[in-house]
Amino acid sequence: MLDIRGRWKGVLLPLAAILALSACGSKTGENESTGGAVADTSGDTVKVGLLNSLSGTMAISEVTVRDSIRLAVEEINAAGGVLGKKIEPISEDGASDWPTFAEKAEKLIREDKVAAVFGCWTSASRKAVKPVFEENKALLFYPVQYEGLEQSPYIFYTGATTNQQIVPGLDYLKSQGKTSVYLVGSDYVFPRTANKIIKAYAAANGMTVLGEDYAPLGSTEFGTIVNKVKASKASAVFNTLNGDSNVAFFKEYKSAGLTAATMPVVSVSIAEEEVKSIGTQYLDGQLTAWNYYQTTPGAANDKFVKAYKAKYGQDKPTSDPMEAAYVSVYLWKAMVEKAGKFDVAAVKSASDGVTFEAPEGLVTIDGATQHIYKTARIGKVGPDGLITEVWNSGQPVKPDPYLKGYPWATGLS
Amino acid sequence: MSGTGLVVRDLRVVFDGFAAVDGVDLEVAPGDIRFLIGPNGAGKTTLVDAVTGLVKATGSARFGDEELLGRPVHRIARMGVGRTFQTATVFEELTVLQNLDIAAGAGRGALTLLRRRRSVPAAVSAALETIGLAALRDLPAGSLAHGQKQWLEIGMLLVQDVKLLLLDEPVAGMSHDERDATGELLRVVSADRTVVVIEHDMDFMRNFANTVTVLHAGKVLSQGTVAQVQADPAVQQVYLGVG
Amino acid sequence: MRSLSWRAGAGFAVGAVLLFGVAPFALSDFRLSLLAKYLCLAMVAVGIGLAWGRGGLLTLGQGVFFGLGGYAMAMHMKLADAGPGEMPDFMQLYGQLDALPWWWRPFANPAFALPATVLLPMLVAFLLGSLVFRRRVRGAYFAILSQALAAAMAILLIGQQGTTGGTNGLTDFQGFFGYDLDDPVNQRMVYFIVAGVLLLLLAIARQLMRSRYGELLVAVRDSEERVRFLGYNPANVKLVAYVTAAGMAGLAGALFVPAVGIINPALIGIVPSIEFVIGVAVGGRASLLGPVLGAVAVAWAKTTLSEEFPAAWTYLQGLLFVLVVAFLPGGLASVVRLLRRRRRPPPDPAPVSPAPVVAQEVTA
Amino acid sequence: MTVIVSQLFTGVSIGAVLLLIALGLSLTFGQMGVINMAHGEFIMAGAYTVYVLQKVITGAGWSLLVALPLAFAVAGAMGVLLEFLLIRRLYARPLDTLLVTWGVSLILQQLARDIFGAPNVQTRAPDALTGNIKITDDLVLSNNRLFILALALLAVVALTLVLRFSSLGRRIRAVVQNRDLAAVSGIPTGRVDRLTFLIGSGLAGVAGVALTLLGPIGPTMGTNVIIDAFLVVVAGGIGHLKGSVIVAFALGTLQSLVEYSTTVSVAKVGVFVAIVAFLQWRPQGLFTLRTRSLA
Repeated sequence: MLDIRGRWKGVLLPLAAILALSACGSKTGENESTGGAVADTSGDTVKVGLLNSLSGTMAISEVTVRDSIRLAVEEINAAGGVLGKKIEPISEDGASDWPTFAEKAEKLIREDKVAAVFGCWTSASRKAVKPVFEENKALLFYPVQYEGLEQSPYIFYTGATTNQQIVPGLDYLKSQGKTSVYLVGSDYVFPRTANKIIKAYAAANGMTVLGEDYAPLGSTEFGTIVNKVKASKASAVFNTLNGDSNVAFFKEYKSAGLTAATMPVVSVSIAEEEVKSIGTQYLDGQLTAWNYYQTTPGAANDKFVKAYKAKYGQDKPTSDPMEAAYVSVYLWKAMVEKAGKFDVAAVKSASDGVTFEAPEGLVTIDGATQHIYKTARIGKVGPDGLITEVWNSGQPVKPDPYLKGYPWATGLS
Repeated sequence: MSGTGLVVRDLRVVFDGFAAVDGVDLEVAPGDIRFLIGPNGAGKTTLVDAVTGLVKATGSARFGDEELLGRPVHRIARMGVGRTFQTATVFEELTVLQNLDIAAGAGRGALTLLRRRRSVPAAVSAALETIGLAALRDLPAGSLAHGQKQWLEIGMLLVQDVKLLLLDEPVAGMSHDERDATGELLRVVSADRTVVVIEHDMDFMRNFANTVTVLHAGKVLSQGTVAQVQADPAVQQVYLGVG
Repeated sequence: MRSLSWRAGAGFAVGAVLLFGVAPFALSDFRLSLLAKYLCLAMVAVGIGLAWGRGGLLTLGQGVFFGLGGYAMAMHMKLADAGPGEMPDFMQLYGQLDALPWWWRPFANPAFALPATVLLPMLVAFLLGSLVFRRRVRGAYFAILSQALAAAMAILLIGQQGTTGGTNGLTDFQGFFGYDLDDPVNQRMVYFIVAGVLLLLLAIARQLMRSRYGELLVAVRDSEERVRFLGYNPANVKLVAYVTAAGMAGLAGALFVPAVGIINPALIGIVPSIEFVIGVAVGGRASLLGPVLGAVAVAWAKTTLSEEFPAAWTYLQGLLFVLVVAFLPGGLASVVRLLRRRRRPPPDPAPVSPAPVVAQEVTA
Repeated sequence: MTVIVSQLFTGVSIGAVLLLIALGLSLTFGQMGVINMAHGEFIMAGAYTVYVLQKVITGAGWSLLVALPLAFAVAGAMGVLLEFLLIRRLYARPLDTLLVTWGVSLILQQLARDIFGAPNVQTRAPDALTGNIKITDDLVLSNNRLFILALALLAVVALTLVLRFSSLGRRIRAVVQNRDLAAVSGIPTGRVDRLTFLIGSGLAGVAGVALTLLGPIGPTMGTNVIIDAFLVVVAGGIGHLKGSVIVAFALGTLQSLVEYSTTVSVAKVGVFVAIVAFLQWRPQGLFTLRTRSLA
C-alpha cells in the first residue's frame, strides 16, 4: 500500500494548493470593471487583427473576406494610413473551429494588442468570440449578413441584419404576386431565425408558408426535400441553405422539373462565388437577396472590382460579404479619425453618423445599434454567372436587428 | 482415478449445408487419455470447437452432470473444460508468469483484479515448475520457443484447474525429446483429469494413448485401444493405409 | 517493485512541479489558458491510451463523451448565470419555449450536474458497450460504429437549436460556481484544477494498467478468444476500459468548458474524435505518459503551425497519421524505450534452454 | 399514393447512390478486410476527372461517357499505388490501416485544394440527364437518378460476373478464403491483392462520376459519404456482395420514408440506431462467411 500513498502525495498537495489559491479569485458581480486589454498604439504603426478561417470547411468563403480586408488595408496604407500610422495586419486562422476562433481572438487582443479585429463569418464563430471581445473591451468588425437579435457593445456589424435582407426579399416576392412560400434551410441558427421571421411576415401579409425543412450542414441528399417542395405547389421557395448543400439542392431542383419560371427560389447565401461552383446550368434566372453585387453600378464599385481583380486575379468575383469586409476597414478608419485616437471607448462614441461612399452605395453607421444603413438589392442570376439587380430599396434601410419597427414582428424576440 | 467423464451423444455441426460433424457418439471415462485421430477434414477440431462452445451444434455433450452445448464459451471454461489450439495461442506480449496468472484467475473478484499482483499464487509456481519454465517466468511469452509455448498453454490449463483438457495437436513441430516430455506431462496431469488429444503423430499416439477414437467424414469410424483400432480393417483402409 | 513505484512517485512529483510550479510563472495568462485547453485534450488521450493502447478498442467516438461531459457542465453554468427560475439567454432568443425543458432542470443543481459530467458519459458508454461487446462487435466494426455514433450525436445536437444552442453550442459564460471567469486569478484556478485532475487521471490509469486487470486487458486485446477459453467474459473486460475512457473524456469535456469558454457540436463529430486519436498514436498508444505528451504536442503544433501555414498543417497531420501509425506503431514512447535500452543494455535475457526440464521433473 | 411512390423512388435512388459508393468498399473491406478511409477521396478523384475532362471534351454527354472508364482508371491507379506503398505492409493490422488511410485522405483532400482550389468546381451535366420522365403531373422520375440506378445495377452485375466467372475472380475468392493455401497453390497473392484494390478503387472513381450529377464537386465531398458507405458494408456482412446490395436499398428506403415524415436529422440518427439494433441481431452483418479460424 505504501506506493499508493506515495503516489497520491503528488496529487493531493497540488489540490490543496488549488483550494488555497481559489480563495483569492473574485466572485461574479463583485468587481465589475476590470480594465480590459489596452491596444498598443505607441509605435509608428497600428496593429489590427484579421480573424478568418484559412483552413477547414469555411476557408472557401473566409479567405476571400481576408483578401478584401487586406486590399483595404493596403489602399489605406498607400494613402497615408490612419492618423498618420501605417496599419499592420496580423492574420490568424480560425480553422473553421469555434473554440479556435475564441482562442485566436484572445491572442490578437492580449498578445498582439491590436486596435481592432476584422473577421468571422458564421454566427457560431461570432458567438464564440463575443464574450472574448466584451471581456477585453476590444472591437470586432463583423462583415457578414446574419440573423439579427444581437447587439454587442463591442461588435460593429457591417453586413445586413434581417430587415435589410430577408424582409426586402419577402417584400419583393409579395410585389411579384407570390402568395405562398416553401422554406428550405440548413440546420443552424441563421435559417431557423430567418424562417421564424418569414413566418411572422407571411402571417401578417397574407402569404402562406406551405412547409419548412432543414438539412444538416453539409448534407447533399435533397431528393426528399425537393419532392416535398414540388408537392406543395408553392409559388416560391425561400432558400437559406449554406455551402455544399446548395449545389445538391439546385441540381435536384432542376431534375425534378422545377424552374425559376414556375417556382422561383430566393437565396440569401448564394453570392457570385457560389454561383460559380453550382453552375449556371442549374441557377439560371433564380433570385438572390443581398446589398451588393459585382455588377452594382457606381464609381466606388468600379474601383473596388478593378483593384480586387488586379490583385487576386481576373477570374475572381467580388461578393457581398467581401464588400462588407472591405467597407468595415474604411469605416473603422473614419471612426478613428473622427475620434482622433484609437481608444475603443472614444471610437465607439464617435461612430454614430460616420459615412462612407462604399461600392454598394452610401453607408452610414447607426451608433445606437452599431449596425449600418444599407441598400437592399434583389438580383437575378444570369447565364454568364453574374448577378444583376432587378429591384432595390431605393435608399439605405435603417438597421433594425430586433425588428422593433415592424409591428408583425413583436413577440419574435 | 478421479475426475469427471465426457459423454457426447449424436453431435452434429453443420456449416452452410455441409455436416462437418455428423452424429458423433463419444464417451471418455474419467482419467482417460483419449486420442482423436483421423484424416484432414474428419471433424476432429470441429468436435472440440463444439464441445467448448466455439461453434453451434445439436445433440448433446455432457461433462459430469452438466450439459455443455448452448452455453457461452466462458461459462463452459468455468465448468472446468479447457483447450489448446493447433497454433500455440499464448499472450505474446505478456510474460510467462502473467500468462499463467491470468489463466489462474477467472474467479477473481473485482477488487483483486484492480490491485497489483503482490505475490505469485501457489498454483502458478507449481505449474511453472511442472512445465519447466520457472527460470523464464519474466520473459515475454512471445520470445519462447515453439515447444515452450505449447507447454505454457498446457500450464495455463493446469492453473485454470480444468477437469477436462482438450488438446489440439500439442506436439506438432516438437523435437523427439520434447514430444516425450509432453507425453509424460500428459500422463501426470491425467491422474485427476480427463484428457482428449487430437494428434496426427502416430508414434506419439502409440506411446501415450489409453484409448483412441478414429473420425472419418464427421462420423466415428472406430473406437478402442490402440491395438484394437490399428487392427480395424476399416481404419486401415481409409486412414492408416493398407498395412 | 519497490524501486519502480519510487520512480513513479518521482515522476508524478516532477510532473506536479512542472505543472504547478513552473508553468504558471513561465507562461502569460493567455498561454496558460491555452495549456489548460491542451491538458483537457490530454485527459481524453489518457482514456484512449487505456482503451485503445491496452485494450485494442479503437474508439473513434470519444468526442461523444467529451461532448456529454462538456454539455452537462455548460448547462449547469448557463443556468447558474441565468439565475434561479430563469432561462438561459440563447433559449430566450431562439427557443420559443415557455419554460425550461425538463431535461435541463436537474442541471441547475450542482450536486446533480457535477457527477453527471462523468457519470452520464459512463452510462452511455456502458449501454452502448454492453450491447456491442456482448454481441462481439469488434475491431473495425467497433471503430466504424463509434465513429458513426459521433456523427449521429453531432447531428442530433445541431438539430435542437432551441434547447442545445445548435451549431453555436453553449458559450458566453459569466461564472464558474460563483467565481467570475473574466478574472485572471480565477482562470488560473481553473488551470490548476485541470492540471490536478490530469494527474489524478494519470494515477488512475497507471493503477489500472499495472493491476491484474491491466494484464487481462492486454490479454483480451491480443487474443480475445483465448481469454474466453480461460473462463473470462472479454465483453466485461473491455467494458471496464471503455467506460473508464468515457468517464475521462467526460471529465475533460467538463473542464474544457470553463477553461476555453465554449462547447459545441463541432467538438463532437468525426473529425475531432479522430484527432484525439492521433495525439495518442504519436505519443505511444500503449504507454502511460505517451498519450498525454503526444496530445499536448499535437495540439501545440496545430496552434503554432496553422498560424503560419494553414495548408502545411493539414499535410503534416496527414503525414503524422501515415508515418507514425504505419512505421512507428509504438509512437515516440517506443523511441525513448529504444534509446534507453541502447544506453544501458539490460542483463542478457536468460538463454532459452531447449532442454525439456519437464522430462526430468516428471519422470523423477 | 403519389407521395409514397415518389418517396419509394427517391429511397431506391438513395440506395443506388449508397450502393455505388459502397460497392468498391464491399470488395476491399468486405473481401480483403482492409478499411480504406481514403475511399472517399477516390470518389473525389473520379469527380474531378469529369471536371478536368470537360476542359478537353466540351460535349457534356461525351465527356461523361469518356469519364466513366477514365475515372475508373484514375481512381484504380491511386488505389493500386496506395496498396503498394502502404496497405500491403499493414494486412495484419486492420485498425492501423484505418488510421493510416485516414491520414492519406487528409493529404489527398489538401492536394485537391491546392490543385483545384478550395471552392467547389462545376461540371456540366448532359441535357438528357437534367430532365425527367413525367408519369403524372405530380410524379416525375428524374433522369439523373434513373441513370445512377442503372449504373449501380450494371456495376453490381459486372462485378458479380467478374468474381464468379473470370480467372481473376476465382483467384480473388481463393485468396479471400484461404490466403496461405492460395499462396502455396501458386496464386500470386500480392498481385491478386493489387488487382482487387484496382477494381475496388476504380468503382469509387465511377461513383465519383455519378455524384457529379447530384451534388457538389469539392475537396471534402468524399468525407460526406464515407461513413454511410462503411455502415452499408458493415451491416451487409463480410464476403458477400448481396449483403451490401440489400442493405443499401433498405437503408435508402428507410431514410427517405423517415425523412419525409420527420426531418433529415432524425432520419440520419434513425439510420444509425437501426444499424446498431441490426448488429445486435446479426453481429457479423446480413451475410457471413463461416470460417473456423480464431480471431
